[in-house]
Parts: sequence; structure tokens; C-alpha cells
Amino acid sequence: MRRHLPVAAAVALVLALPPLLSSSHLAVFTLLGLAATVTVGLSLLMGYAGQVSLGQASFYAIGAYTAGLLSVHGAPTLAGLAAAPVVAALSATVVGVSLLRLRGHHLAFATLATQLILLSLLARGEWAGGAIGLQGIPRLSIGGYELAGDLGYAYLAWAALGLAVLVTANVMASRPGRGLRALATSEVAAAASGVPVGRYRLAVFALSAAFAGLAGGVYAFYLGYLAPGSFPILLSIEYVVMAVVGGMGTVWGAVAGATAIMLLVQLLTTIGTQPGMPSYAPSVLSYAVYAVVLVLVVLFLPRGIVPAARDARIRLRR
Amino acid sequence: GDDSGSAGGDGPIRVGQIVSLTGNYSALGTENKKSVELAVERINGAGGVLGRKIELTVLDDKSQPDQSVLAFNQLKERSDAIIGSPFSNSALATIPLVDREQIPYLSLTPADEQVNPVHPYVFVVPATSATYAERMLQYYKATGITKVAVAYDTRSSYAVAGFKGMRDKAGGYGVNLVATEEFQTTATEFGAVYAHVRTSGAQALTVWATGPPAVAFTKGYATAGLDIPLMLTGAQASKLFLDPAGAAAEGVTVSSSIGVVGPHLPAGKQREAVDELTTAFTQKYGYAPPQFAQDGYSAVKLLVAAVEAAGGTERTEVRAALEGLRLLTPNGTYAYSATDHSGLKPDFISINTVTGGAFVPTEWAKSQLASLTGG
Amino acid sequence: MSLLQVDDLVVRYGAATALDGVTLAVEAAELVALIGPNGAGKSTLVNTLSGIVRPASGTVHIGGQLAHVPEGREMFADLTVDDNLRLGGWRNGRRGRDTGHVYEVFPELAPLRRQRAGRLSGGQQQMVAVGRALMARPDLLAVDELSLGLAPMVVASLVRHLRELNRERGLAVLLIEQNARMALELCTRAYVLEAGRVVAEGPAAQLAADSRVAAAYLGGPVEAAR
Amino acid sequence: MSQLLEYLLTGAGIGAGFALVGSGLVVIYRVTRVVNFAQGAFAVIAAMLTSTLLASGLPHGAAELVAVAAAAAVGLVVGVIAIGKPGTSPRAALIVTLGLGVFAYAVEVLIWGDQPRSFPGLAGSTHVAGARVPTHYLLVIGVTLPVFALLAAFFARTDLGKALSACASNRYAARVVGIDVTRMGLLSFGLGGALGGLAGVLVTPVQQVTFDSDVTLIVNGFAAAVLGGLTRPAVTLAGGLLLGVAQTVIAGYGGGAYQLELALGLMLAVMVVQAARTPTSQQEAMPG
Amino acid sequence: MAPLLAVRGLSRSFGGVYAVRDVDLDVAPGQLRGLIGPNGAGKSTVFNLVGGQLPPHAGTVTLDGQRIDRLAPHRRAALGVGVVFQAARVFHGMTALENVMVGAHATTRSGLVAAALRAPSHRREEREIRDRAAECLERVGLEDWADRPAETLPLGQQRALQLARALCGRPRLLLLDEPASGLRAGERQALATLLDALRAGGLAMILVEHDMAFVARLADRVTVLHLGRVLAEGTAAQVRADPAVVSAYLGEEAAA
Ligand SMILES: Nc1ncnc2c1ncn2[C@@H]1O[C@H](COP(=O)(O)OP(=O)(O)OP(=O)(O)O)[C@@H](O)[C@H]1O
Ligand SMILES: Nc1ncnc2c1ncn2[C@@H]1O[C@H](COP(=O)(O)OP(=O)(O)OP(=O)(O)O)[C@@H](O)[C@H]1O
Ligand SMILES: [Mg+2]
Ligand SMILES: [Mg+2]
Repeated sequence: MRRHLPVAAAVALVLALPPLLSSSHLAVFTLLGLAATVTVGLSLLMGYAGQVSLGQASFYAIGAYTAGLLSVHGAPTLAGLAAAPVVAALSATVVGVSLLRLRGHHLAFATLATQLILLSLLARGEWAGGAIGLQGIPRLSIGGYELAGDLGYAYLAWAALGLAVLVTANVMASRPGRGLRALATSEVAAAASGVPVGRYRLAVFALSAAFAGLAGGVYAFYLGYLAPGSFPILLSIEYVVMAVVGGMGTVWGAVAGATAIMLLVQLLTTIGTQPGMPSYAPSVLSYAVYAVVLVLVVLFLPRGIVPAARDARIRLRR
Repeated sequence: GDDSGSAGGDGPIRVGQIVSLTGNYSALGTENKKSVELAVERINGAGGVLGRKIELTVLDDKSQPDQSVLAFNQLKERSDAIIGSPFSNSALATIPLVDREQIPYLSLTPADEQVNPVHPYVFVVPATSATYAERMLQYYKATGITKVAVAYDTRSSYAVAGFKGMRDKAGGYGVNLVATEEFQTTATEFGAVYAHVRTSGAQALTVWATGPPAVAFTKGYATAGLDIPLMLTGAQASKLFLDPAGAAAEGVTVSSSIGVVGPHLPAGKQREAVDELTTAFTQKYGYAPPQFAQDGYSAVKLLVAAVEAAGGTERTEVRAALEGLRLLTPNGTYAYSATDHSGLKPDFISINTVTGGAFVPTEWAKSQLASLTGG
Repeated sequence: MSLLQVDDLVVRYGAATALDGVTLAVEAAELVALIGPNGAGKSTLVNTLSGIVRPASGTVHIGGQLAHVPEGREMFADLTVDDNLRLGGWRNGRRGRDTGHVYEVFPELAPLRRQRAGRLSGGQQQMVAVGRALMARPDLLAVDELSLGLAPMVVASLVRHLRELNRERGLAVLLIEQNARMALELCTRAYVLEAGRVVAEGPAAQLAADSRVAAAYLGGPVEAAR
Repeated sequence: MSQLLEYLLTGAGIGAGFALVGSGLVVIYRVTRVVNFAQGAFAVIAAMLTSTLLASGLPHGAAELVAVAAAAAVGLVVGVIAIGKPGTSPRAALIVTLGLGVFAYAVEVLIWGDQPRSFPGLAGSTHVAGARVPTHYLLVIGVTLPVFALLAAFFARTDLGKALSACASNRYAARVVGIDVTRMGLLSFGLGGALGGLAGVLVTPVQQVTFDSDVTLIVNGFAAAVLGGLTRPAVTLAGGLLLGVAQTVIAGYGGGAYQLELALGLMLAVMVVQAARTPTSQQEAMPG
Repeated sequence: MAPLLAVRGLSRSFGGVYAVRDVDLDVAPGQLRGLIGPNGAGKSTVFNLVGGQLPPHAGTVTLDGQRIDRLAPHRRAALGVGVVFQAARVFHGMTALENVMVGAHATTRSGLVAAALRAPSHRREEREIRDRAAECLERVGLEDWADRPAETLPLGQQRALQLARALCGRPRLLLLDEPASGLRAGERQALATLLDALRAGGLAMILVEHDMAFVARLADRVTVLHLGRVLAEGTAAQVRADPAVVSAYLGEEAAA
């Protein structure tokens, strides 16, 4: 029971917080929930299964466009939301069948290239709104009740995160999870132990895409507008940074990393545009401070925030 | 957010600006920001509006649509009006919120989608790409060019809209598009386009692009041995294009807002409006205001005029005032109406040739500009 | 001073202590065996000698060229056998390029010189690992598991070569070896390391006769089956 | 026919530029196993510096040389921070280089502003067997080919080159034989910096640079280098040329709307076929 | 007794050079076959061909009458082929116990969905796997190391861990590539005792080992490979006495 105490506290905090936030902080909170959901999936892929994706934002985009397009064309919004992770996972499966033959940096590049291609298709596709984007996405309604206020989306985003965390934790502590972790070290030895390496690699790729797709679905209804410009390559790289900074191979690392980076960025934006700052401050200051903080954290907590905190706690107990 | 009642009052007029200060659109955004700040400074220095000072809050959208939404949420409760991002995706992400919150919103990106259909509170400041397209066709007609090749960046909504505007209106000006070439934002080499244009028999080539490809295109064009005129659009009417393109830009035709060719305007109110900005901007920042600065400056001017006409900052009144406004700015004379939130007519676009590293109106443009005395 | 002098060496991995005050010495041209059970700290000791592991306290003094045959072969997998050997002579610069003497010790490797080391069989890799160390033309050779994966004939010939190098060039050897009987036969002196401490030392013959050592390291029925 | 030749040569020109950016990635990865995300910044800094030096009156050649040297120095600094601290894993170092790339933005904006820049290269075009090719592309090709030849020879033939490769192949073993792994890593960062700088000064005259041009540069360079697993210079050159030529030929005969996607798709296909032909068991060292 | 494993005409070359050529080999349940030969003779390659890490260029491998030479390694594992590799390959970032639990993959079923939902059947199976793994750790004498990260174990323990992992898959055939290398006399003794017990339980095994005494003590029959071909076959005593084996592998001293 004591093990569940911190989790219960975290859940209580997430439930209590949104009504207390100003509308701008609430927006940050919502986007944070979504970013963390994507990062949990990526951390699962990178930290446990040892595969790098530099195109995770493409599944976020696929989820978002799935939900957006379906509901723009009159499908029930809830069906759109449900379809988002499914379509994202299916796309990952289709892409993965050929790309997952690749390893390491080949795979990283392949995912990046896939995202470039996807963005390009979206920007060219009239059906997707082209470069100018998909406008007029309705708000989500659940059982006739329309989720109009931002509060609802904050809870929805964090519910998605909760689901991603729960599924990840369950999977990792189990037979398939062990198989995944094993193949990260040695596919040969894992296969010899009976782990179906190809199938597992594909499954975890699809699962991480499903998380991203779910987050994308929520994003589509929350923003009501989608454009290729919302899903740049830099976003995919940002997810990698979040996963590494938080600490890979732990679910909470992804959440901590997303939170740390997101808050840092918002803080710098706010500071940089304060009146009285020199005109180059917004860019120079935010680039420089972001970079310095990132470099210092990675150099001095090379395994990430959460593992470092864990070590520190163990040392304190002694 | 602090006190949220935003109507009337005697406190400062609160203006929020969402602008790209980092990311892809930062080069545009910085100029937007500088010019808005300059305008606010000057107006406050001259005693403000209706005796009230303007209080400006600037937020960075990082060239990302959702960051623009974040910024809007932060601004909505404490702003009487908002000046929007130079990035079209950011603007379009924000417009649904503008509709909901009903805050006057002056957009600094030229996307036609913002005014078509009309959103009650959204007013566009730069001339839209369709307007530019029309002006170029007028020029072609006047100079007897009937066969035109068009190349456009398929990934830029500005370029796509410009191309479509040109395609749709070409017939009306007796212009035939003999070649349509597509390229991508990331392209750095255009040998194929030059080759295709060469065999098309075109008398001129129009290129719709923003940012890096326009420079690479121009540099390549200079060595491609094509002897028909190359015509670029308003997106190239600044030192952001001239500096990197260097000698390769010499002789290229570029359309621009009239503010860019201020010294060539006839004496009169219009010329004064441009000079006012040029003098102040050059004094403060050390170089002449580029296109994006004119947009920012004009936006503040428009807003101020609307607040004055409305007699306060009540949002519905400011909106109504904007719709009935006729105002002379460095960009030309705006005439918004209930059905037209884009304000600028093709008349306020000049067609120039790059000569000695500067934009010089063509003879045709000079004759057109001669009528713009503004009073 | 001795060729190798280790005093009161302590090495820790995090909170775990792997070496707990080890003192040992190897004289020039001396053959010394280091025996002990799995996890005793033998590899840790050798890694400390070659500077790969940093000691928490204690000193290491080496009065000559040291070469190290690491445990587990540690090939440069994508380089050729020849390149692997040459890199063994890295410390010697230009003089370190002649690989001929290694192919004399391991004629099996000669036809494989252009083969990538990662593709070799386990025993072939072990030969490269030993050969790579010989390339440094060392004064002291620290071998972490000499006969690992080598066929009996190869071991016999390798032992012959080491004896020869010892005689002719004064090579000193610190030898960790799974086959303790062979190690004690080859060496003149030995140390027994257990749980990070030296628990016994002395002339090899004397240790071989020690009943406790014999029971733990020289084997009962398995070896007796010979 | 001469049209095709024109596409091939200009494609080779752009491709050579990609390969040059990629070469720096390869040199650094091959030695340190770090994918250096600051590689694009080396190119940007060298290009910006060249434009300043040229503007201040330094002649062509000298300006470029100084800029390449400066990029090498920047490479060294990046290396010191990224791999200088013991215990920094390649993955952590990768994020550090990413951070340093962002830091470079701040420095570049402060020194050169956020406006694009460029400078002239070789003017005009040259006729090669009836095909008209911008002369500058011939220069790019003319520099790139010998650079790659030298690089390949350096890694394959010299002791230093082999010692550098050994560091990444097996870090532990490298230390066992007495190679100073950190110093070799720094050397590779310096060399990588110079190569990045060279790429920057060569490709900028046909386009423009802004402080954030590094993203495009690195994507293209990565594309070229990844074909050879980020370790093989010759394959990197081939990868760059494939990417460049595919783009111009696709644009020439199919239209420019999808040139990048098709070229990337082609690269992916090559990679997948390559991977399918080498079973996993050979990518990992064999269990032997 | 009918052989469990039957290898016929097995061949594999690398770049035109045969590493294994025309090899025949049988192992019956409860039989331990020694496989010896000079370095580079092709012993590990035979294991890789039987285990599925490499595809053969010619020849067949049948397990209990079923052709397995085209099956993926994890399918062979599911059919009861267990492997202990020559180089220790433990899974990093996992404890010793978890390493062994991975070995149970071959004989358990629950998948991603059941795990994500924590289905009752899955939880039951998890408990069973954990118990089985703990038992296997104990068999190889590693019970005290259960919670240590596997990569920090000393080499000897890592080899034992590999054996435990293979046993956790309940193999019918076990391929042991130099399992005793790096072990001291006492530890070898323990290993020999364990292998004896496994044989008594009906397990079929192939053992590669350079320590002739160890092989002689354990092997029912011995196959000698040389340059990829079978040089001799027989009991340990027979092959030891074979002059061809002496000159190719053992050397005069060892045979003496
Ligand atoms: N990287 C490491 N991290 C943590 N502990 C380690 C590490 N390397 C070794 N150890 C521990 O240090 C102790 C000594 O290990 P070492 O490898 O030196 O033993 P050894 O005598 O060489 O054993 P073997 O005969 O199996 O090779 C062991 O308890 C081992 O678990
Ligand atoms: N992937 C490969 N590519 C090229 N050659 C290989 C490859 N794998 C093995 N070989 C060669 O095949 C031969 C047989 O190797 P194998 O590993 O089967 O020998 P082994 O009998 O296990 O030897 P050892 O007792 O040294 O482990 C060796 O000459 C080896 O170099
Ligand atoms: Mg050891
Ligand atoms: Mg072997």
C-alpha cells in the first residue's frame, strides 16, 4: 500500500489543480499533459526497447488529423477520438513492417524521413486543408454533453496521460515487457530465449504510436485547428530531449522530463518578453538559457532527473 | 489574469501582440515587434489615445500554432485588442478563439483564409497574396506580356494562395500561364524549373515563395542564362531578400507595398505617412523599415484610429469602427468594410526593379503611384 | 623497487568494495600467478593496473611497459586481425608495426590477417587478444584468463612461448588463469585473492601443496579423472 | 541528353554539399559514437564569419580559410563540453550537442542578427559537354571529392586513423592498448568542425544561411551519412550524391513538388534492402 | 533410443570458405554429446545453425522428427532448444532474476494486451514464471545474486546466469558452448554435478569444451570437428586414442 501512496497523491494533485489555474496556465497544463503522453510512449520505445524515433510527432499528427478529419466530415467526435490512437497504431504497424528491419540510427533517420514525408503530404493534400491547415473542427461531445470549456480538456489530456502511464507500467513489469527490455541488449540472445523479436519490436512501436495518436486526438479537439506547421521535426526532437532529461527506462522520467522542459520553455518565454528587456532578449536569452540548463542537466544528471532523484533518496536513507 | 472588465475606463489601452520571436518566422516577427513598439512609443509620447496611454504586452509564439493559442489565452483577459502573428498557421489557430472571445484582432499575416469568410473581429493588415497576384497581372497586361510562367512553393500557404489567385484571374487580363512549376521550401537548386521555363516560350516568370528558396532561386537564375524578366512578390520586398541575394538580385522585378518605395512617391499625405515611419524607424534601429515593419506600424495606426472613432475600447465598438474606417498608413489607404476585412486595394502595390541594391519602381508603377497623393 | 608494486589498494564500485587493501609485487622477469574464485576481484586488480579503473586509495607503481590481455577478448570487432595487432603496438609508435613475431606465436592467425576480428571464432579472438598485448613488447604482461577458449595444443605452445620470452627477453607475467594447476606449474610465485583480499601468497609449488588451495582451485574428481 | 547531364552535374553539386556536412558527422561518430547535432552550427558559423570577413575586405580564399579554422576551434569546444566529462554516455553527449547547437543560435543572433546572409561564390556557368552547369557547383564537387579521398585514406591507411576508429569500436579495448580515448574524441570533434565549416563556406554562395539553417543542413547531412551507418566516408559520399542527383532528376522529369519525399523514399528503400540482406545476427557480433 | 536431434549433411560457408561442411550429428534424450575440435573448427557455427542464429546453406536439422532448420530462433526455443552462448550475453539493466525470467518466454503465452489489462490469467502466469526462475537460479547457485543488475556480475556468474536462463525455458535439447570457461576447479565440479542431474532428468545436451578431462567425465559420446568436417566420433576414450585427433587437436603432451 505504501508504494501506491505517491501515486495517489499525484492523482489527487492533478484532479485538484486545474480549477485553480488561470486560463493561460491551464493551457500550459493541458499541453503539458499531451506532451507527457507522447513522451511516455517514446520513453517506452527508447528506454526499454532501445529504439530511437526522431519522428514521434508524426503519430501525434496522425492522431490529430484522424480525429479532426473524421469530425469535420460529420462523424461523432467521440468516434474521432477513439479512432485517433487506433489509426496511429495501424500506421505505425504498416510503416514498421519495413522500417523496423532498421536499427539504431538507421531507424532514427527512417522515422525522421517518414515525418518529413507525412508533413509534405499533409501540406499538399487539399483533403487535409493543405499548408493552411484544417479549420472548423468541432468541440468534443461525450454522450450529448459538449466539452466546451478548457477545464474539460485539461482533465482529458491528463486522463490520456494516466492511461499511458498505467499501460506502460503494467506492460513493463510483465512477460512482454521483459522480452522488450531483453532485446534492447541483445536481439540474438533474446530470440534464443524465445522472444519473438520482430513481433515485439513492431508491437512496442505501435503502442508508442497509439499513445502519441491519443494525445493528438485530444489536441485536435482542444485547438479546433490543425496545420502541418503544428508538427515540425523540432517537436519530435523535443520529445527525445524530454525523455532523456527525465530519465529513460522509467515511466515517471517521461512525465518529469516533459514537465521540466515545458515549464522551462514557458518561463523563458515569459521572461524574454518582459518589458524593459533588450530587443534581442526573447531569442538570445531563451536560446542561451535553455541550452545551458539542458547541457548542465544532462552532464550532471546523465541518467536523467528521476533516476538521479531516486539515487539521492537512497543515499539519504542510508 | 487580473481585473477582467475590459470596457471603457480611463486606464491604459491594453494591446497584446502575439509574434514569432523564435523559430522559423523570427526574422519577420522581430520586425513586426520593433515597429509595433515604435508606434506605441510615438503615440504615447504624443499624449496617447483619448488621453490614455497604450500598454503593450508582447508574447512569443515560437512560430508554433499552439504556442500562439497559449499566448492568446494569456492575453485575452487583459487586452483590449490583439495584434497577431506573422505565421499564418499561428493566426488560423488563434482565430477560433478570437471568434469566441470577441476581441479585435489585427493580423500581420496575409493569408486569404482569414478574411474569406469574414470573421467579425479579424482584420488583415498586409495585402493578401491574391491582391498581389492581381497587381502583377495588371502590370503584365500594361507591358504587353501575355505568356507567363509561374513557379511556386507548394508547401507555403502564401505561395499557394498567390498562385491560385494568379491562375484564377489571369484570363481576365489576357494572360496565359504557359508553364506551372512546383518546388519545395527546402529546395536549393532549380535547374529543372529554368530548363522547363526555357522551353515554354514564356515572356516572364513569376515566382511565389517565402524565405530561403527565393534567394536560392534568384542566385541560380542569375547564372541560368534565361533572358526573360523574373518577377518576385511582396515576400521578397525587404533586405531579408536583398542582402543574401546580393548581386544576383540586380535587375529582378519585385512587387511591394508602396511603403517600400517611399522616396519615389509623389509629395503628399501618403508620402508623409511613409516618411514618418522611415525617419523614426531608421533613427531608432539604424536601417530603413522593411515590409514587415510597415505592417506592424500600420496595424497600430489602424487600431488607434478605430479606438478614437469608437471613443473608447469597448470591443464591439472598436470592431464597428474598424469596419467603417478609411485610414492612410505607410501601407496605403485602408478601407475595411463589413464584407471586406482585407482593406488594401491592388493600387497600393508597386512593381519595382532592383537597381543598385534598392527597389526602384518601374515606369509603369511610377505612373500609377503618381496618383497616390493621399489627399 | 619491484617492477610492479601495489600497496594497500582499495577499489569500489559504487557502494560495493571490490578490492579491500591489496598489496602485491612482481619483480622483473618474474612469473607470478593470481588465483581466486569468481568475483574475487582479479579482473578489477588488472584493470586498475592499466588505469581503466580508478582506485579509491592505495598506490600502483609500474617500472616498465605494461601490456594487458583483458578478460573476454575485447576485440576491435570491425577492424582486421592485422589492425588489431598493430594497435597493440600503439604505445611504441613506429616500432609497434611489425606483427611478424605474433604470427610466429600463433601460426593459426596468419591466414586470417585480413579477416575482421569480430568474425573470428572465440579461440581465434583469444589468440588475437594475447598477440595484441605481445605487440607492446612489454616488460610486464598482465593476463586476465590466458587459456580461455583455447585448444589444448594452442595452450601448450603458448606456455612454451611465454617461457621463452621470459628467458630471453626478461618478460615478467602476472597471470590469472582458470586452470590453476597449469598456472602454478608455469609460475614461480603466486597470490590467492578472495573477496578482495590477499589470503595467501608464496612460492607456487608451496601453494600447490597447500591442501586448502588444492581443494578449491586444483580440483577434485574432474581433474583427477585424467 | 545534355539536359540529363546538366541535372546529373548540378545534382552531384548539391549532393556533394550534403556529403560534406555528413562527413563531419561520420568523423565524430566513428570515433565517439556521438551523433553530433551541433554539426550544422559549424557550417552556419563558418558561413556567417565568411560573410563578415569578406565584407571587411579580406579576399576570397583567406576569408574561407579563417572561417574553417574557426569552425574547427568551435568543434573542439563542443567536443570538450560533450565528451570531456568522464562518464558521459554517447546518448547524453548527443543531447549535449543538441543543447550546444541551440546555444550557438544565441551567439549567432547576438553577433550576426537573425537576418539571412550569403556571399558570392564562383560566378556564371560553365558548359560541360553541352550541358550548362553553374560554375560554383563544379567547385563544390572539385573540393568534395579530394576531401573524401583523403578522409578514406586517413581512416584506412594511417595508424592514427585506425586508432581513431578503434576508440568507438571498443572503448575499453582502446584504453587497454593505451589509446587516449578522450583526446582522440576531441581530435575528431576538431576535424568534424573543420569539415562542417568547409561545408558551410562551400554551400552558402548558392543559397543563404540564417542562424537556424543548421536544421536543414543536418537533416541532409544525416541522410547522406546514415546510408553508411554513420561510419563509412565512401558510402557517405555515395549517399549524398544519390540524394542530390535523385532530387534534380526527379524535379527535371517529374516535377519539383515531391522531389524531397521521393529522394528520401529512395534512400529509405536502399537502407531497408541493405538491412534485409544482413540478418540481425550479423549486425550484432556473432555469438562465437 | 531414437535421437531427439538429428543433423544431416549440415553445411555453411562464409565468403566461400566452409566453416561447417557435411556434418552429421545425433543426440538422444538423456544423452550428452561432446563436441570438440581446434579453434575455428566450426563448433560454434554448428550451434548457431542448430539454434537458428544462422541459416544453413545445405543440410537438415530435425528435432523429434520435425524439420527445424528454417524456423526462426524463437520458434526453435519454443520447441525446446536452449542455448548457452560462448560469449556471456546477459541482458543489461535487468536483475539476475529478471534475466532468468526472460528465459521462460519460450513456454509461456500472455501477450501485450493481457499485460496491459493485468488480466488474472496473466497475473497467475507471472507468479509461476517468478517461482520457476527463482528455482533455476538456485539450481546454478546464484540465489544470492538474484537482485543484482546482471551486467555487474563477475564473468563466471554471468555464465551461470545464462545457463539458468536457458533452463527456465524447459528445454529438451541444451546447447552448451564452453560453459565451464572461466570457472575454477570447484565451480567446474558444481557445474558437472548439475549437468549430470539434468541428464538424469532426460535432457539431451551438446557440450563444447576444450578441457578434455571435463568432456571425458561427462560425455556419453564425442564428435571431433576439424576444418568444419567430422574428424572422428566415438566415446571419449576412443577419440582420445585416435591419432588423427591427437595430431590435430590434443597435441602429444595432452594425450600423453
Ligand atoms: N562495473 C561493475 N559495477 C559493479 N560491480 C562490479 C563491476 N565490475 C565488477 N564488479 C564487482 O566487483 C567484484 C569483483 O569482480 P571481478 O570482475 O574483479 O572479479 P574476478 O575475480 O575477475 O571474477 P571472475 O573470476 O569471474 O572473472 C564482483 O563482486 C563484481 O560483482
Ligand atoms: N560471420 C562470420 N564471417 C566469417 N567467418 C566466420 C564467421 N563466423 C565464423 N567464421 C569462421 O568460421 C570458422 C569456424 O568458427 P567457429 O566459431 O564455428 O569455430 P569454433 O569451433 O567455435 O572455434 P573456437 O573453439 O575457437 O570457439 C572460423 O574460422 C571463423 O573465423
Ligand atoms: Mg575476472
Ligand atoms: Mg566457438
